[in-house]
Amino acid sequence: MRREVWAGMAALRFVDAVRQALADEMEADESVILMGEEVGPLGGVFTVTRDLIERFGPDRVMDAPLAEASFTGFALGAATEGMRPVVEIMFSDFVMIAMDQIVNHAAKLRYMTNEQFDVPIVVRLPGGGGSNHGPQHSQSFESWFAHTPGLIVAMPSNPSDGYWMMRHAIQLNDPVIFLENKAMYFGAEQEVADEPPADPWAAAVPREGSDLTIVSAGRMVGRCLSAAESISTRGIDCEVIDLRYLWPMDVDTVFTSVAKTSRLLVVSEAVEFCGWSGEVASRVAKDAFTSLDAPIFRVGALRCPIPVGVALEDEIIPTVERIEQAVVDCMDF
Amino acid sequence: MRREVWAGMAALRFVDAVRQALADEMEADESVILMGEEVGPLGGVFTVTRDLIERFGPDRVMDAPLAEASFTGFALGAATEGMRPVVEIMFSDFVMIAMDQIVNHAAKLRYMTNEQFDVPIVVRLPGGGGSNHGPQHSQSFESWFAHTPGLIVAMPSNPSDGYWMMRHAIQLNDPVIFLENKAMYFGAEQEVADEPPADPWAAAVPREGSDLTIVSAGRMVGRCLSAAESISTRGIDCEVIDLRYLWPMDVDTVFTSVAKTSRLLVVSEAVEFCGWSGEVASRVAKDAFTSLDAPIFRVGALRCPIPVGVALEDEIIPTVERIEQAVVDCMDF
Amino acid sequence: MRWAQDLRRHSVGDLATVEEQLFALMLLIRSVEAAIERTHRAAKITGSFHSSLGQESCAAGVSLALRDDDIVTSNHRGHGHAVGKGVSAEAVIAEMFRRTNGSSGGRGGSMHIHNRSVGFYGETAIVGGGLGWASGAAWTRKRHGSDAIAVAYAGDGAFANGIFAEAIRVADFWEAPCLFVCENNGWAHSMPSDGVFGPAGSITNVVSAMNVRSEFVDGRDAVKVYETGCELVEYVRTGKPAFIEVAVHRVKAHSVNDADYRYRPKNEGAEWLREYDPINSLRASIRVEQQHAIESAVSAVVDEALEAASNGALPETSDALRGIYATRGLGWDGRAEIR
Amino acid sequence: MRWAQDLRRHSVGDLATVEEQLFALMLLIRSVEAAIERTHRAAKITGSFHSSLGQESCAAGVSLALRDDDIVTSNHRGHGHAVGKGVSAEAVIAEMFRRTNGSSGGRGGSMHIHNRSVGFYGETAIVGGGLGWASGAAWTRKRHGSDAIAVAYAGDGAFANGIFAEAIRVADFWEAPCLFVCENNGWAHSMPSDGVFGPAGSITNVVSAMNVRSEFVDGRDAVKVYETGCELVEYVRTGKPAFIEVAVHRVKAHSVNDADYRYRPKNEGAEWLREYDPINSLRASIRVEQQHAIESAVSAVVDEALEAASNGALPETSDALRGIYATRGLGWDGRAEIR
Ligand SMILES: Cc1ncc(C[n+]2csc(CCOP(=O)(O)OP(=O)(O)O)c2C)c(N)n1
Ligand SMILES: Cc1ncc(C[n+]2csc(CCOP(=O)(O)OP(=O)(O)O)c2C)c(N)n1
Ligand SMILES: [Mg+2]
Ligand SMILES: [Mg+2]
Repeated sequence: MRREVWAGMAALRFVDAVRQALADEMEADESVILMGEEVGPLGGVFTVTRDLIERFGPDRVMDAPLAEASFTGFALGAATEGMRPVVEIMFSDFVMIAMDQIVNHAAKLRYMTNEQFDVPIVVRLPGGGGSNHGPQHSQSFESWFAHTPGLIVAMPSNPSDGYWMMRHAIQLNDPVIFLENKAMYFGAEQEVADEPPADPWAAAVPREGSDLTIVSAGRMVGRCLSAAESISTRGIDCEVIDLRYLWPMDVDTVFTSVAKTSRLLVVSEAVEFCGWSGEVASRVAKDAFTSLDAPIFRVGALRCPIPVGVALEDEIIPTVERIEQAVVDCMDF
Repeated sequence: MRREVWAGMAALRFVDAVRQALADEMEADESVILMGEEVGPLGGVFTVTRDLIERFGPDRVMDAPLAEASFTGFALGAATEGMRPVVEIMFSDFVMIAMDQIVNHAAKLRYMTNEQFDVPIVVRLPGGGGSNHGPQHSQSFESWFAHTPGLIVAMPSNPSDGYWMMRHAIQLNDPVIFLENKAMYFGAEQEVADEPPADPWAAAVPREGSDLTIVSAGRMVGRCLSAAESISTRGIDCEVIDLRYLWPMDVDTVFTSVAKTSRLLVVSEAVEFCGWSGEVASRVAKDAFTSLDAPIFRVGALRCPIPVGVALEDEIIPTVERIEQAVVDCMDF
Repeated sequence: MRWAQDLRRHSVGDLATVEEQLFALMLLIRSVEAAIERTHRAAKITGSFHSSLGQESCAAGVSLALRDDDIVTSNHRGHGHAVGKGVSAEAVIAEMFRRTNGSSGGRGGSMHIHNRSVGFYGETAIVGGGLGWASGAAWTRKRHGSDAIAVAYAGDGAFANGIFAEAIRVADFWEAPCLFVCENNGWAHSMPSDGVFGPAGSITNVVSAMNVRSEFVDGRDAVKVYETGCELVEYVRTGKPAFIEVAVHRVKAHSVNDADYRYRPKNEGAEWLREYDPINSLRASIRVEQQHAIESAVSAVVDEALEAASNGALPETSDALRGIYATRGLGWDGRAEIR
Repeated sequence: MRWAQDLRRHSVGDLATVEEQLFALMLLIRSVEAAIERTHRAAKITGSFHSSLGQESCAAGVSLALRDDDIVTSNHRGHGHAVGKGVSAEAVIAEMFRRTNGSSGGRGGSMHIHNRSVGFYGETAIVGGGLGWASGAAWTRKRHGSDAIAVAYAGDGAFANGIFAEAIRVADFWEAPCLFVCENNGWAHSMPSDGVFGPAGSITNVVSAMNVRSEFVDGRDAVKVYETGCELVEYVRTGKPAFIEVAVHRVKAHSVNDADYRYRPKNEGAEWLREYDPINSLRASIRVEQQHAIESAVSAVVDEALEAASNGALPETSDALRGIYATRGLGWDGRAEIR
């Protein structure tokens, strides 16, 4: 990765950090283009691309017709020919319509063609709950993509990662699924690191602790930190790991932590059943088994569609309280 | 489930068992119809629907235009109105094109509409490797569907289950993803049980053993049984569990077994990373933790597209040898 | 129709002419949209919604051509389609308020209005998602001997997605009695329709070329929409699909929070309405007293609905997991509940 | 063109006329298909393949209208498209044999022929899957100042899927210089094309109605395909998409193992060929000695190719996991290889 230094404002909201990363990569590399519905004059329904068309023109900020499969396929074609398209799927739920292009084509093209074609494409998927958009606008599909050979799966949890992981994603020569949590866009401003992390793939440890390891990613990292904070008053000292990427997955950082704490809780916004939290748990149950002093706990969304309304949603998507309860249960073992 | 008794031939191949189930349900219930590409005069590319159009006519065995999204949506519409469509997606890989109708619509319709509509639809997905069809015709997507609220996920491993599970699936009032392994279709004939299992959802235990529990589903069950057989000569006595359904998942049978054996290996044809084997492993690592004497092992497909050619495929999809090795490694712990 | 009964309760006599009926229904739809917008402003609703204000002639003209036993599927901009098909204003507004008296018990919200009992199978929040539903359902009715039909509403944006032409093709192939209504309001959110398809009517040309009976109507003339609707509905009842494109105007922003000034002139919608309001255009053909009677009845109906919607109970949070599966014993965690 | 050079090596002089060129290329394509079928019978190949035998005029006519630097994407029935664009017969056949001298190193097989160096971006095994690829790639070339174009081949079956019209719409919207070639061979596997679309030419009517330049050609006349191809290619070079439907005949079963007698009369293909063989139709315009020279050169080229393909090495199984990612350090298990 080009190791440019970030010289912007000290603190940004998540939405602004992602936008800034797009702008900086577009500035640095002409082949970076944006495509998607409403990314142009409107600037995206979540304002992620706001004002970019004024700056880079409609040839690089390309409003697409309502045709997710085709504009994703078009982007793939452009990518094989040297462009670096960043495709916005307005809500991650709509990616269902572009799955064939992503899974059967973009993810496999390099392998299938015996390395004749690279597909440097970033597919941005604003997803998850918390914004009152209802069952067809609130899903978390990250486990699917992590399961799919050929894809890289980025899932930032904060503005600084939103910035640096997006820059990294755009520079990669492989297809990247970039999960943005809608409910994070307009959260608190946060400082963006001056430089990208030395190891771009490494998990982060936003909170160190000795009693129990909580592994999470995306929006749930914040809830895990809150739960850890609150539970610390009860004398339980949690370490919180932010995976940042679901694939490649930095299980080593998890192992190191569990070696210290002997206890593991994995928290996902995605449905727990057959979700990525099972991968983390299983890896530990295999390769850090002897470190464990307690069963491995998971907290993920219940296997239920997401109704509209945060009150109902809170019954389904992990809350700080449910996370705390799991910590207590695990410690009680 | 109507508990009709099976009065057909004693032994059938998998392909014939599935066909027979379709025919018997069509006979029993006029609302059962088949839809899909080439299901009519050709009788399906794998001959699953062969001769059914002659017997039930083109009004019930409906050749569809090459439009997976639309004919799946059409089937959903028919289902809400009282039909019981069985939709064939010729190769499971093509379901990518129908994902929106399945995941955003069929799976959620009952919940979203506050129980005003049921969607009694069966989506048949011939999938998996072993038939030399290459990267876009060999995938195993079962983990995705198991992860998706609103779906039931059936994955028979043998002709008898192919028969009874299909009959059950058609009778259910919910959307069922029915995974048929292409490489199983023309395998050995096997006796079809006279009656459906007393508990239709229960996992099966095709081999009892005391040393180690192997959990699998679909085509890999056969490989697990072979591995268990072969390893028994080395004095290792494996119990093999066939989950039959990935959702609902009969973890109780797994717990009971692990309580006895203290060791667990989970084998999937699906990619191991973030696949359903992680769910089984995690559930045991949580609720049967104290039973465990060794780390939990998993063997699944490597995270790589499936090349054409069984020789290459064998490097990726679990073989009997890799399963045996995992058993040995787990026992050696 | 449910809505006509509602109005009658407020001393509107029989709506004798088509014009009166259209006027009344359009006014009701507009008043519902206005009420929703008002209450949204007053922060009774969070989340988004898509107003059909100004587009009422399409929902009204088509709805009046339908029978009670016909089926409708709709899209994200479906309040008018719902009301037209007989979903009560209360059920629509209450769903927006996420109350249990909403048409989906308050768990769906603006884009998930469903009311099976009046044939409003409902909205979907996925553009183009409801087209197969309508045709499959209609095809089943026909198979069972009924001459009921389905109407599937979708926008011009939906036609950019291949699913629209594909669904028409499949309906034609299987002879599903489904009328596809393309409500061309000039925009798919910020994407101008003519930039993708050419001038209004271009979509009709494409469907025509598919050998499916197709008509284009200027939605400023509600009576024309109704008449063409009737013709096509009659044709569809013979057991074939048909298509109608209705040119309407999106007066409001795409959704309530949409910064539409970024991609179209400010007040463009309001100005269009001043000049072309299809509701106003109907006034000339309706007696003034009847206009007033309708207006006051509509306003009473909507006031009542707002009141009832506001008083609806919120769903119990314990209810969040109900109804995922029809199969006995299958809840969110399946197995656990089976045993 | 690669294939013309190959023939020249076997003492065919310059192919002076369009007819000679078409004849030679069509014969080469047919001979490759026949060789594949023969070797399949002799069990050198397992798995399926889709023969374009009888349909050669489409691949040949379009290919001759193209330049070396143009791009082609294709579908499952792509051997002819590949050979026409300059993929060697050896690379095509060897891929079928899954040898490392195959165009995808033997890991793809029949439906995964790719050869970037000659602009044959390649096949896809998903119907309709390669249309966006072609247009996105062509659009990029144009953007970079080239007047190279792309051709995207797909069948009539593909047009039943919404993706085809959708991809054309998107290409038109972004002015991608892409020629969409719909090879209407009368069938999508067992589904007769006319039952879905009407008679050949019906698909062209639809695309025409989309205001995209479209032509329909009867593929029995290879020269006509070529001439129309040239016209459209010239037009596309100005920076816009166009469409051509070529009516061809699927002589063989859908795929090698297809029980096509179940849905069409036995020998229907062979009979058509006897009557209409587009290769035979060309003979009249070519000197007999030149016919023979071409025939023997073609047969020599294919024999050589078969030989070379048969002698290719099988991929090492240790190679199975190579090349999933371009990113350094990312193999199938990612992290493990990074460190
Ligand atoms: C598949 C899909 N893509 C995108 C969206 C986001 N979206 C909702 S409405 C809309 C515009 C739809 O335009 P049109 O169909 O013309 O309906 P209108 O809003 O104009 O009534 C878009 C892009 C969606 N809901 N579903
Ligand atoms: C999305 C998808 N659906 C179904 C198939 C299976 N299939 C392969 S070829 C084919 C028929 C295609 O017909 P057409 O496009 O006319 O091409 P042709 O085979 O006639 O050359 C089908 C159904 C597929 N490969 N991809
Ligand atoms: Mg619109
Ligand atoms: Mg065809």
